[in-house]
Amino acid sequence: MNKLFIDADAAIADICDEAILMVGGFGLNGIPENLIAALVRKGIKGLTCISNNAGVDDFGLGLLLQTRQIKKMMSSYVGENAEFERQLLNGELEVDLIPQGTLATRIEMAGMGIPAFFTPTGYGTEIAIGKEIREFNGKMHLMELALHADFSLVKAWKGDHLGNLVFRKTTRNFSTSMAKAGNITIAEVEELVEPGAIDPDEVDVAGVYVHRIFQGKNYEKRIERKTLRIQS
Amino acid sequence: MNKLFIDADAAIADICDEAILMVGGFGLNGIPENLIAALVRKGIKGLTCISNNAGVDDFGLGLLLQTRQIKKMMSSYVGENAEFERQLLNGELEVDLIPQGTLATRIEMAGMGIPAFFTPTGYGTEIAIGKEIREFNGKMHLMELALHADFSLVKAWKGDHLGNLVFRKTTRNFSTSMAKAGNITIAEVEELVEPGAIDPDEVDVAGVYVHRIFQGKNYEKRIERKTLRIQS
Amino acid sequence: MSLDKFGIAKRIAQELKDGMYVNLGIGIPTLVANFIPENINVIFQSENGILGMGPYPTEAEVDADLINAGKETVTLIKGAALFDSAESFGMIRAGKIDLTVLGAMEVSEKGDIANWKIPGKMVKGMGGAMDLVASAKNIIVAMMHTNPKGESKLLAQCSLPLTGMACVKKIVTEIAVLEIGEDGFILLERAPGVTVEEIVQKTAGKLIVPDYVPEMQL
Amino acid sequence: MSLDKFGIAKRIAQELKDGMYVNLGIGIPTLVANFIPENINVIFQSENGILGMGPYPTEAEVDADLINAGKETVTLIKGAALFDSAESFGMIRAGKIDLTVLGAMEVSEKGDIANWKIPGKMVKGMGGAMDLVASAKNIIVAMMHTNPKGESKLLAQCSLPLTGMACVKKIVTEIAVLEIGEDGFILLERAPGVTVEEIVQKTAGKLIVPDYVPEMQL
Repeated sequence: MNKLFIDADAAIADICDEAILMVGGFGLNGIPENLIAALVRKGIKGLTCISNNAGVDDFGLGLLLQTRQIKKMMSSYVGENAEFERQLLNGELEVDLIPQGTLATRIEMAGMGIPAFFTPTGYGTEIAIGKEIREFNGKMHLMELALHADFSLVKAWKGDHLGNLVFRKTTRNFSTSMAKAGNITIAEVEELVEPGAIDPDEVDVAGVYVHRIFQGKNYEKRIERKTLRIQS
Repeated sequence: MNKLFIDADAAIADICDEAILMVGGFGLNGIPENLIAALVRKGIKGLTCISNNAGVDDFGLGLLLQTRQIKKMMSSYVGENAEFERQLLNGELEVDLIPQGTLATRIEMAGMGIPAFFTPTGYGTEIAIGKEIREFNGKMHLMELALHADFSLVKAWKGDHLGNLVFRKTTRNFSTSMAKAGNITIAEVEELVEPGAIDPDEVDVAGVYVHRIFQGKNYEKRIERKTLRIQS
Repeated sequence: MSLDKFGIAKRIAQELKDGMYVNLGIGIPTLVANFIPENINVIFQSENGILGMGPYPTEAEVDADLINAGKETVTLIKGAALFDSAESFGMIRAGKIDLTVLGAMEVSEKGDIANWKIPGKMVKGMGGAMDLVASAKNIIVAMMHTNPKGESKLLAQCSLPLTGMACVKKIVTEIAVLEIGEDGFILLERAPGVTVEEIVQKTAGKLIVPDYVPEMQL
Repeated sequence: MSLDKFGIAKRIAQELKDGMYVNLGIGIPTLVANFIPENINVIFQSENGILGMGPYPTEAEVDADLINAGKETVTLIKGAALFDSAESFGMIRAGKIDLTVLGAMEVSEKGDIANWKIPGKMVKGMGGAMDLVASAKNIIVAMMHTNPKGESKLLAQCSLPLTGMACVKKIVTEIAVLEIGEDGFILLERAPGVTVEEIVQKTAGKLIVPDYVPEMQL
């Protein structure tokens, strides 16, 4: 069982044009910086990216938008990105907007082996168009389907050789669910440790879900909106 | 916001006859010993207990069976209990047997606000009788419903005044999901701490799900099958 | 005199009760946290995975791994809990969040809300708003009574694509507090110095005006 | 000579491959862990919430908070992970467990399995078996070829209530290794010294016997 890869380029070597990718993170928080950079270097095109946001112009998935490698985004919110807007208005980019909770849960359900579920979100809105609607407990619900990906790309704080991952603060966001939903899951970590270095009680994503892991480098961890308390 | 109770008796004071309870634990592992003892003392009858197992004759839910306080069990496996068998064969006890994964997931879904979902478990068996069957991705699935309770009774390792819970080893089992599925969730803990004493990254059940909490005492933590390695 | 955004936030803060779990949207709703009454404790949820969100950090406290749903740096209170988005929206869908405060472009007299899409304009997405309005026990909208063109945002029916149906409970604007009743908007309070006539004139949907409409106490 | 339970476990252990995630049921399947080939690593899952289950503890290692699905005290290997039952069965349903080994009362030539209920007898429950057989990628049954009355447990159709339909891939008994083919049981190997005739005689379902049936190499 060898899940260790030397770097991001090695870990994504078999990702091809037209692949469906899940990319972890919320805004620029907890994004797989090394993997995104490697995708830019590899230059593959026609990607479908499932990610809550689309990065900013010069960071995160914005980098893959600059190079026109993304064909379609599946996200809940895609502001903060002028290039995105340009491509969308020009019809160069397809966008599937999904309510954030439905997006997170569709991904989570894929990792739980549940192909479909009911949620009240979006009933009475255009999101419900074409979906099966059913009443439970006096409330209307939509049937939503699990969302899978060819590859899930996530970034964790720590990880071990068996693929166990630990996250810090709000970097769990979509990444823990995506790690479970990928046919192949690739994790980059700030700190790669030996099995045994992570307390089994503190594992956020068990190794069984993670197929490839490597130690990332040069993390920038850019902050989108640094907001400070006014000190009296 | 005061969630603190002095003991188990105070915490269950408003549980009445015919209540539907979820009781955490797997076998005798991680069971709410203080709460079960308090239910015995209170003597309320006609309880429906949702719990993976039914304890042993003289411990766990077996204590409530001895006193005939349980009307119905919803479980995946009810061996290890002679009194249970006697009551069942005499028609004194109702039993709803549910596959373990379906049971765990029905409880989890209640805590996620998802009223129904599809699972392949039980297709082609008597479990499927009367259930909606549907094909997804070429595989047949049953529709199962979320499972709620009036009260969820769980035991955690540590807990704070805001209701945040941390579990140790395999004691998570059904307890973390049940804590999220109760209309009122009551948690007993081995160690009650001040807010701030638990690392936010290590919380297993966030306080929002927990309505009452108290420090348990005299934990016996009985082992059902102590099995040792033969040392050479 | 109509309220400024701080006044709206201050009035909404009066709706908070001890022990509530609250989700605040971006914009005016975020300001509500600055006006929590002294004697109560409320816990703020941020849908990207925080229960127990604290104030913005000092320079020394800034942590790139800790942001809120508005992508701003934040801190945690003692007793906070962190989790992933699936769990966070599970919490929201299961009705564990007592109160959601969010902005809106339009609200109808039935409690429908529109706040995510203007046909013909670039659509950025609904984020978590559709999930929040579909499931929170209590939803308060914080918004201006009229749009920049002076048109009422309280309508018989929303003209914009909906975010949620029949979900808003209360609306606080710069001139009034209203609730959604069986038969339309019910005027509960007016801003200090604002007349009932002004509110009537600026409300396009059906407005029920009780005999006595008190001024807000701020 | 027919195998004992250790022999069956040893033969099943030959099916393990490096890197596999494996769930072992109680009884004979549990013994498989004792016979893992030296040169490979497999990781054992226990459905009550362990990935990376280790051997039974020494007296000093016993921890009441750490048991396996058979309610036995266990240990953890380095690199183990712990989680709750919902997550554990999510993992199982999502097909992340490569191999499940479990016992059975009956197996049909279509791969149906019955192992939880005998009409007229006290039913203890299916535990996690129905979930495991519905979703594991590969399912091997470890059982005796015949029941205590000498009747075959490999049938054209199960007579007992099913645990799962068309899910078993392979069966290892005290006399044979068989796989489920399109048209029935295919005899792959026989226990050392056991004749094909004995296996034919003890198999009630349709049995396909190739020209050459090798002895198991144990």
